[in-house]
Amino acid sequence: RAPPRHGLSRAQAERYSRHLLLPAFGVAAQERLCRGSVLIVGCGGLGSPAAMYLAAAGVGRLGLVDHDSVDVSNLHRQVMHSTARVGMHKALSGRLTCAAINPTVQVEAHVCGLSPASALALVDGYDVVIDASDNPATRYLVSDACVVAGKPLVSAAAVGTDGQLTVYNHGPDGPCYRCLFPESPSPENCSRCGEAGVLGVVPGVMGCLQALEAIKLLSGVGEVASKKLTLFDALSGRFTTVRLRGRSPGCVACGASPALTRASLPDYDYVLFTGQPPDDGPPPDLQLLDAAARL
Amino acid sequence: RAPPRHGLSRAQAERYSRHLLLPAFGVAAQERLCRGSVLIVGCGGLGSPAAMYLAAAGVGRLGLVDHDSVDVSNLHRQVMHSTARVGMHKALSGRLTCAAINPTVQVEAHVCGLSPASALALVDGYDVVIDASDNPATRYLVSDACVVAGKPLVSAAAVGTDGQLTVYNHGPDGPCYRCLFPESPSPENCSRCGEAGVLGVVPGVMGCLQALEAIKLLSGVGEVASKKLTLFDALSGRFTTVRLRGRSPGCVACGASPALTRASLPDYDYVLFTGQPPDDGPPPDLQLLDAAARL
Amino acid sequence: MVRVRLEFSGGLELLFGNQKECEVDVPVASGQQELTAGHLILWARDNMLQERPELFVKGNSVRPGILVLINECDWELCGAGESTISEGDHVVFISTLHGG
Amino acid sequence: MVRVRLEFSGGLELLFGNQKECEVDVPVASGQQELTAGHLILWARDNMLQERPELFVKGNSVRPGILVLINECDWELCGAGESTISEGDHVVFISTLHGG
Ligand SMILES: [Zn+2]
Ligand SMILES: [Zn+2]
Repeated sequence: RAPPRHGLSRAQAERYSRHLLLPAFGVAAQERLCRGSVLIVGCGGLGSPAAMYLAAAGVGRLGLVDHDSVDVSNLHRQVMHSTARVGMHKALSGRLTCAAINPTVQVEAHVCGLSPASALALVDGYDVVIDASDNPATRYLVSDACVVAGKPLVSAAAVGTDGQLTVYNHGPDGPCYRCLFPESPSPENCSRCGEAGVLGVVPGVMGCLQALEAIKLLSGVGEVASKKLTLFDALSGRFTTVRLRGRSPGCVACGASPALTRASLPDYDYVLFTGQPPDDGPPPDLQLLDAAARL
Repeated sequence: RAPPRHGLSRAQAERYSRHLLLPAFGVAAQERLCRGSVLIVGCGGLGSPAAMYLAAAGVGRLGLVDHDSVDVSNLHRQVMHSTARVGMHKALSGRLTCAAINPTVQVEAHVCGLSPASALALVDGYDVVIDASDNPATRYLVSDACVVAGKPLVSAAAVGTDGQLTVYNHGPDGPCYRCLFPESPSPENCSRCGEAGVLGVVPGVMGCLQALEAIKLLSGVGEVASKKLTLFDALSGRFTTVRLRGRSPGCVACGASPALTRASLPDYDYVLFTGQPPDDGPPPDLQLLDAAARL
Repeated sequence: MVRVRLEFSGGLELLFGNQKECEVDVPVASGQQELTAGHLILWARDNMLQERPELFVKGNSVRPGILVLINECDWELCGAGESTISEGDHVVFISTLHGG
Repeated sequence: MVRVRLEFSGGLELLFGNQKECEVDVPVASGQQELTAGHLILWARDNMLQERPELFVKGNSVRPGILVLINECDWELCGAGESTISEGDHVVFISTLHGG
């Protein structure tokens, strides 16, 4: 047999054979995946499927960011963790799961979370960023860092029975998070899982869709969801896609004369800006017994 | 503290707290999940996320059906298996993963697959059935068994970059698989992953949506996708929902005078009817090297 | 009167009696020829909102974090508060989500 | 002539030159007042299909395993092959998938 005319090893050709057979994908797209890297900010409900499917798909290098450890109340939706790993750091648990699925992929655990001081160095090191975080302070920080570093950002969120997905900072006029939300919502306007609850499989769907967008960005195959917001209403099973504004010339992050720069970002006070700490809301025990009694 | 006024243990209330907080869900729905059971036919690309999310959500009893063992070419999409489990039976590997996520759920592995002789006994033992199989013979068999046993069937498929989802045999006039497809497609009309390839995250999305429909059926919350077909085009990121016909009075399975009954089903020849064995098409090696060279 | 199909999502429906969708007839503001999105917001606040108006409106527009979609389009693409709302239009108010 | 938006999916697009969507002008069959879905199928076979017609048509209808959707609706709900196709209608031919 003649040696293969491509950069995949025989083991890779076997592992990714179902991608190679795809007329729309093929060897060239798989090679781009294998050479690519993705930073996943948040190893929770969204980050679990996103990381697992990107590891399985053969993305060359994955970075998993979280500062938290596995809690039993995470396990109804965060399927890359297990009951035996309660108390383990989420980024480390995620690394174990991804490496078990695909040991040929390099998985880096970043256990200190994302801070204004560390964000740029982290984001600089990857081709694509996935926002799988759970609070507004982190969402503004990830977006700003992606704008400064020039990386596309696959953003999703899931609360209750609703999901949302879009790609920021992509293409000549794709908006960033601040173009859409120049002013931070007040804390009372923020729906978070720790307060409002979440149907576990909803972040499952949205995290898979994030993995898909990252695969499109790395492989160059398919239409990237830039300037489009996909809404998912799990109770009705309905997906809606709406058209979003383009980049805003006055945006403080991605506009013509940005206030947020490589120099200023590390000192930006995201807690002050959002009025909320970078976590998932009040501890659940406050409301849990009440809720459990509501039969 | 007063004892809780519900049937969940303190450990369950903690594990499922984010479901209990959900106004649309709450304790009663969670109790129904915990008392319910789901049979998942196929532990591959669809069955992986379906099983993991249903285990995580606390479905009381899960049955995992497969006759096959883990192959390295499965791992790009079948995320409940791992590289170390290549060669292990898929239903057993799936049971390990589901039990690790949620040891309070009972997981039963059925390692002989689904045959006409065994299908009814299996389907009788569960409340909801998920078709996560990969071939027409099994799809007709699962549907017929669900009609005879009176169980709703959450059906999905994924090939290439396309996905499809619907719920069969539900409600007063929901159609069965044969109502839609009374005549079997010829083998040349069947798109299967082993031949056409599949982008790994596409069954990820569809399997999550199957878990969601099973959760709706068990919990009584939300609108079940009966008489509706959801189409997913991964390359454009577009979901479309179309309206399907109701039950057909002349259907040989669910019609007014069915030919398929509890007595006749075990002897029905599904291989003859579909012209294809219950597997996923020709061995990939025939085409793989060609495909891999197509750069 | 302009008949509008309204939808609330992302948690906003909780402020509107847990109603996700409805059809309403909205009067044109006095002295105006057409219904604007800005007027629709104030009308919904005064006639439909069941609790905590401060979570829906700020000044004459929606609160930060709320997107307004007119016929599946970001209202910034058609004039924001000045957008004309016509008979049969579909207007969605959606709260951005932060959880994961 | 009736202008129809055609779509092929589930692998059927491979028979039509890997084209997923197109707009076509379809003549009404001679002696007929209106375009029917059945006639549209034969017209697509004769004018658009690039290979293996036996995978698209059987007799005067589509092959088993292919669903026909007219304006997001199963054609069985509006008359199957006898359904009238009007100017601007959206017709989808979709092959059912079996993989997982
Ligand atoms: Zn911007
Ligand atoms: Zn039937």
